Amino acid sequence: MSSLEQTALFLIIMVPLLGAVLTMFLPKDRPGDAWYFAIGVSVVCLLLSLYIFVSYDYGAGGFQLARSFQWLEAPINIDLSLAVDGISAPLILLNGLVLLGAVLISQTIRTRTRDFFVLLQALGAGVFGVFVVRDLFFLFFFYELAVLPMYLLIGVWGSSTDFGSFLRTKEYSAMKLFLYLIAGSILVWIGILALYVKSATLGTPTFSLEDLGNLAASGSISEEFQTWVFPLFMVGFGVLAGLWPFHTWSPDGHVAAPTGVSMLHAGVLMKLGAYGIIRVGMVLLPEGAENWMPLLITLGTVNVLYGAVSAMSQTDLKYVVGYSSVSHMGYVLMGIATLDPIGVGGAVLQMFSHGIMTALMFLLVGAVYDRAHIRDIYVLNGLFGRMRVNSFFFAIAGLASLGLPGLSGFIAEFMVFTGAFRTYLPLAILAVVGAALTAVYILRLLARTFLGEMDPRWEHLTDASPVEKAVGGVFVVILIGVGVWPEPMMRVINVGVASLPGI
Amino acid sequence: MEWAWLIPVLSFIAAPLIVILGPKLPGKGSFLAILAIAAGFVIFWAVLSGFLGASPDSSHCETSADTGSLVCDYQQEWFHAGLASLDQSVTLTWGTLIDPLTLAMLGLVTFVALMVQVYSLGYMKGDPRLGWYYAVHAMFAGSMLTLVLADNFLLLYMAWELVGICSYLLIGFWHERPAAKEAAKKAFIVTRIGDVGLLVGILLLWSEVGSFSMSEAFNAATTGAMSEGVTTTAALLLLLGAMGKSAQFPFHVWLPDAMEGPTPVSALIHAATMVVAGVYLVARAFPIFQAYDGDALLVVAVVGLVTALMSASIALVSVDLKRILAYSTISHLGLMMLSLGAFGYTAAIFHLLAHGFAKALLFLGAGSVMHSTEAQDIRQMGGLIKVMPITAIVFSVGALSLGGIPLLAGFWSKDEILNAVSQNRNPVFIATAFVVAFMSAFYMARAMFVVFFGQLRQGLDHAHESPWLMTAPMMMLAVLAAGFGLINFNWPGAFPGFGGLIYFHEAEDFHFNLWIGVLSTVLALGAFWLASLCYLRERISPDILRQKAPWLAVVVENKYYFDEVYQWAVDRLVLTVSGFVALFDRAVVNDVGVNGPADTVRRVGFVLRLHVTGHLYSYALAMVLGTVGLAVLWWLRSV
Amino acid sequence: MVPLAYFQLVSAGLFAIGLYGVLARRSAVLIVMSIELMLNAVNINLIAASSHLEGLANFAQFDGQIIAIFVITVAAAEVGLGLAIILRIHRNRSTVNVDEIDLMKW
Amino acid sequence: MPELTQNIGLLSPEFALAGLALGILAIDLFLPDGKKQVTPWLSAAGLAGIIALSLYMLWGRQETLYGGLLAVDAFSLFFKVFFLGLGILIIFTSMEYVDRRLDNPGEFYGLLLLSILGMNVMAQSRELLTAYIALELLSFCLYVMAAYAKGEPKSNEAGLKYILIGAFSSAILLYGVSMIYSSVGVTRFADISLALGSAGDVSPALWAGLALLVVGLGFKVSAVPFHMWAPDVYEGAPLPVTAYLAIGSKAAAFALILRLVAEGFVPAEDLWSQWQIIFAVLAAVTMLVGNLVALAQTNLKRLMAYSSIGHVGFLLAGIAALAPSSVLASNGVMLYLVGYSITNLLVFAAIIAFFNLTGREEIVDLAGLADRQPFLAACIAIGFFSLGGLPIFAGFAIKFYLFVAVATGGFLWLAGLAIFASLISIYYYLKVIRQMYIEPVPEYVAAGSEREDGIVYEPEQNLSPSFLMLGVLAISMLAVVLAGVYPAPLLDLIEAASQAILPGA
Repeated sequence: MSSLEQTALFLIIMVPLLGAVLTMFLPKDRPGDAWYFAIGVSVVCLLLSLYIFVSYDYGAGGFQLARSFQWLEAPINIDLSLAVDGISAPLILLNGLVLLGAVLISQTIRTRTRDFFVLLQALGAGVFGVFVVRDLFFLFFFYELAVLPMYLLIGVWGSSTDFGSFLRTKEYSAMKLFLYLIAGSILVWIGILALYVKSATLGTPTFSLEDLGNLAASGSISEEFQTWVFPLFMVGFGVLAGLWPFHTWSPDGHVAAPTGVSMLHAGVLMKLGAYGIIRVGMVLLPEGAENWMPLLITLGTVNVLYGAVSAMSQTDLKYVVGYSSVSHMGYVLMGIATLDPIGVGGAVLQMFSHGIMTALMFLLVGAVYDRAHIRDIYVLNGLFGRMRVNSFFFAIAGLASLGLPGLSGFIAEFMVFTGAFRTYLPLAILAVVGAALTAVYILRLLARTFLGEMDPRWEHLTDASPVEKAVGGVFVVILIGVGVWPEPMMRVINVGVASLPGI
Repeated sequence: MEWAWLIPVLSFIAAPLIVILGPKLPGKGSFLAILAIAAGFVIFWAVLSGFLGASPDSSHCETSADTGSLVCDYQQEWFHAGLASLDQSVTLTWGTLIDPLTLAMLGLVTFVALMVQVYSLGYMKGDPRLGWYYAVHAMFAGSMLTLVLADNFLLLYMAWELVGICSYLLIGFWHERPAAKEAAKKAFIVTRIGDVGLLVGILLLWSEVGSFSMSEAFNAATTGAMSEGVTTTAALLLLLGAMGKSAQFPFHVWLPDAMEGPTPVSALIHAATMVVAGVYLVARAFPIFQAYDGDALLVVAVVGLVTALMSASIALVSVDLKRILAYSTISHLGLMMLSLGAFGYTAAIFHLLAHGFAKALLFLGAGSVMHSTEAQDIRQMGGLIKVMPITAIVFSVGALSLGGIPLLAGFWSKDEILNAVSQNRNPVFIATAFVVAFMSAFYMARAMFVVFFGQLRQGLDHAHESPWLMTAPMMMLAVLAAGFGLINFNWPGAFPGFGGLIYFHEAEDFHFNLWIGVLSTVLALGAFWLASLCYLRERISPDILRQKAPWLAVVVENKYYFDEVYQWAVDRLVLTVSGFVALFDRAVVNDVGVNGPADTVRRVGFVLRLHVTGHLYSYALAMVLGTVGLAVLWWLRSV
Repeated sequence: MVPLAYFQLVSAGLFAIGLYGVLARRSAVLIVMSIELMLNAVNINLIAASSHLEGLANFAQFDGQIIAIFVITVAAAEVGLGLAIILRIHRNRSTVNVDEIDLMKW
Repeated sequence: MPELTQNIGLLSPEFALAGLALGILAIDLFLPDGKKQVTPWLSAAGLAGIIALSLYMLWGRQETLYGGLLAVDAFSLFFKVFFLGLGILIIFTSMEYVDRRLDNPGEFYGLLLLSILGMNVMAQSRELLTAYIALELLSFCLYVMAAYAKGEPKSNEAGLKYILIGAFSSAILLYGVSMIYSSVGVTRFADISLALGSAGDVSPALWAGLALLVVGLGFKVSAVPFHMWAPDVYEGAPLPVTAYLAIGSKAAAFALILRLVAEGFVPAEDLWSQWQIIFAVLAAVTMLVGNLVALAQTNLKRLMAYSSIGHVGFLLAGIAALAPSSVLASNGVMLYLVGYSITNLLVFAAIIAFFNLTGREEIVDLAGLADRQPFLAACIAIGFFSLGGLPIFAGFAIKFYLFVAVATGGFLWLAGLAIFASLISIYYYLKVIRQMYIEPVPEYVAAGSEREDGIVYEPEQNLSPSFLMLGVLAISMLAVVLAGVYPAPLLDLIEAASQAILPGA
């Protein structure tokens, strides 16, 4: 077991990465093989992520399972340092879960199957990488690696949406998403360079999060510097987290993407942004963070309300879910911006919970689209009549998203409110209003699409397939489990959040 | 007593079991829900006897400084938000709080839920989604019981939301009907608006007190640790939640529509239990409301009064049997609020119970009628006593009780309320309350007479008495609806009376104010007499009002146009705003903000490429110019 | 001795004339010739400098003259190569006017 | 002063290379027409031998030849081996193309070898005249190679433009040299730095001379505004020559610039700190113009030309950040050169393979390539992702390293601009990737019919690229990935090379 302890974090990056490489060599004419292989890889990843989560000793706290490999020595000093703490452990687990779900659900990918799974596994590796590394270079490396496959995943296997008055093509959406995320990452990159240069002027140039964190903690990084660098990270990572007004890539991208990719993207990838703000922005630039948090929490609140209000008038099932992601990521941003242990803890839990919830929603919407080939909520109706399990799961996901107690979303949102209430009262109240607005669009969606009299043309629809049922079922159980008994999650998150500076 | 948590948990366990195992079980697993609630009812008695035997010295029990009554509190850690060692963190708990108020609610909920679930066996027989129905019922029972047992606001809020969603699911049970679907949505969203207030209130208390515990919040309010402004604000925010749930003006619009759900659901959720949660909340948080001379209570009183009057008037003209009952419910909830607003704590709870039994009974009776006649409009009914005597009798008992006919439970409880109002509030309040009492008696009488008495309507010959599964619960409820008033009396040495059990700080004796009693009796009897003239003997045309004051009739018959106004607000404001934001997102944020820079860059590229003209000499010229530029730059940096 | 600056002026003038030729002429052959002028300007400069700069630190007197010899050689090769390519163009397109040689642009 | 010829043995690789080149030209004369395919193999084998010879003879040496005209050090060895290796791969990628489309293959390879000789000498020259001669040797070969497709008007035009502008620029460069000489009297880099360091103020002749020198070198690397020949020549020249231009000549010019700046300017710290901004401005303009204009291109070769101009901007930024006390920037430039060259090799090899199969070179002709030639599509996509600076490919690591160096050198704004410019570049790379992966195979390609604009498409044979091509592609793809994930061994060599030109660090 001790060897696993040594290598678990390394393995969790390498397994999907090698999986991606090996997938390329699978026979081209048997697409099923790629699927089975990807399942195998993601099962291993899930087991590893479970191991990492479970073996995290929340009593001891701090960074664990640490391992470091030298990559480039002086003068640049880059190490592949790996470690997990209470913030990353749940997110690693999240990625393990959603990755397996996404792979399973991608059984329906029929064209260029092999390429699809290569890219999907690369995406998974990138996300794992961001969560486990302790070095800015590699954080950025994996961050970009996670973005890299998106263009092709959406462009090749995605779908376009016809709005009547105009067509939102998958090519457009893919290009926008990709350029947007890269645009965000260039700000991050500049920020990283600034930090590196700063550390060089202070003696040892380093990318190590730990060393930089120590520098920040020792107060040798001036407040002025922090204040101009922090917005780079806030906006740069914020783009990926769907920060208003840099969010438009997200609904379009999620809608255009194939189901498995939407799941991973909305479920996990968006969390990278929020994670980056915490891990890089807050830890390395605590004073800068403090100065900018009023803006971040304001934008977060705008996210919540704006996303919810936009979602209300969407006619495309997937767009509703897409805008709901924008809205829900607002809670994450708000929670982070509170700089309050409860608020930030809530944000981290919300990342986990929203990851599962939104992945579930995209899964179910994808299932509907696969069968009905349409996503217009004015055309779809009464699907409950034919797709019972599907509708039931969707209802649970929807209820989780509107913050129903007993489901994980409630705990997270509630903690965010609590944290915000103590720090930014008016915005907290607006956020509570936003939660009420969520009910409006979720119920509207449920009522229009799943409930009511069924149009005879949906007679032929079939209920969720066994794979969809299994994945959805697991997600539902997690949503309920975390909602009813959040302590296993919270005790890990609490430790992680408590060690952040400024809290 | 420490096992009280089992009461809701049993139902919570039953719910998923029914969903998962139901299809393979006889009766789709409905018996699981009934077993769970029956067990809950049994445990309730055990808890009750335990509580009666407890004293402030028992473990976990004390005499609360905030309410003056014995309170037993059992806590269980749930989760930590923030690392426990941090100051700012908070530990959240599951906790059951047992005090007389909780016990009263427990008794009401377990009993009515049991009755309604048994009744549903008959009523819902053969429904393809019976399992789902019972699962949600069990879910609801668990949540409602949690709500009344909660010892902290967070748990209460959770249960509060859960009952809301169960209500949503049950109203929309027949979601194939557009009306049911819409009603369910409306119910959830309208109450959710109130819930925003509740949540904000809870958070406000938390930020003041640092804990979600009710007793700590009460303490802070009563000892003055919390300023007057905060206390009153918190109270009003809580009231907002209560108004949503208890369908108080102006949030009352959802309750009549909620009648689209199956009738037993209306009986349980929209008459006896969930809708009184608001009243319960105000009663539970009474220390907060009452602190600083109870400024907040005046608002409670006004809200209650307006609600009671307005909805009673609508009930007078409604022609849908269930809606009459629904408006009656709203009206009586208003009365309870009024009572609380007039410091009539005991009276409000007493009426809550009495009304709960009676109204559940009435709904079940109405369900029985509809079950056999398949009609809902009272104008299509009449003389049903001839074909369904049991239903008719029990319904009449409920109607008379609620109408305030002396000696029945409703009479006593309403009397207590009038008493409290007359003592503590402006005469306008008591005067209006009497009007409401009169109306209340009148519309009950109207419903009773039109539906059950007089000539048997044509086409109703096929109507028949309901099966015993339905009549038996009704009869049991009828007993309570009639005789529940008895516990109001104190029999020295044996029983302290209701006021001796449930009180705020001071135990209350049974009081009977002669003029109020006489006046209300006269009003009730008068109303029944008048109604009989109108609807039974048809001496007076019910249309007389319509002829004398047509505008009033129109306004009332249109329910004061609340639905229309709200609909307008939703269509014109919310949807317009939403449409605008969506358009803004596309046209401004996306097309201008995102595509704009992208297109600009691309266009710059297209224009810029023209500089490579293809002609050699222009390349050379560029080089020369570049050389000059570079030389100038070099010169600038060198001197 | 004629001051260095005079040589430099002549050289600069020659260079400028060559430059003008490159920019103003449309015949590829004339452009080649103009470039030759520029290279000769370089030679004048180099040789003049090598005979004037005695006394400078590290001065390498012969460098200038050697460079000039190399430049002459390279220039000759350049002309040869350039004319060969111009011939090729003339054969294919019957023109050596650089205005017309713009198949590729933008 | 030691005998000029004392350690002339250290030049054996150069002599061998010259001999090889002349030998190939000579053999070519005597080979019958059908047997000319042997020349590339001979060339490649010869190059491999010379690599071995260089490594054997020069490893760890740190000496100068001819009184400081040529250096034999880790820097020159590094580039020598790099150029020779690239030469082998270029020969392999060219073979099929030359065989089918060009006359006189023997001369082609002979010229190629001579140009490699020029590149090698450029990397080791420490004196202006030596550098100039080496540069001209390289350039002359390239002029001829650009015009090698004798019958193609475009190729002729490319050759003409290249040689005229090239000669023009070398006149400017030489004029600069002459002015430098006439103001400080020296031409060795080290002496220039000494003169600069001791000069109280800089005479107009000196700064003008330096400016003209930089113009000449700027032309070679196609820095804006001396870049306009590049798109035309890239487009007109035969594909392998374009590849060679993009990969080899650029790297050699940068090797020269690197040594010139590191040995000639940087030691004069005060002046250099004033002049850095000049290179920075040049870099900024170059990266912006290159990447912006690339957005508007439709021809693959032309696109690559503008893309390479953009990359030159990044490299110049690295030059601007050179500092006496740190090898970071010089490491960055060299790493970038290597990474960029192998990535470009990958892309060009794939494009050449595509051209060999179809004879097309417009971007739209790539439509549906992922279905027609998945491996080629993957190679181009990987190459473009790498050029765009995305991990796990070389492009990410090298850009990161270079921009770190630029930022550390005090040019955070320039690094920021460079990062922004690479964002722009991603757009046009993606446009190509979109054609390959998202667009379907066009009807007229599948059926071999006429396109709307009248261009007739032959029915496509379902051929696969030659075995040799696949080999080159596989090797360069591996190299691209390896440099992206584990550049440490490469950096060790680069570090040694940097130490050689920046002894103060």
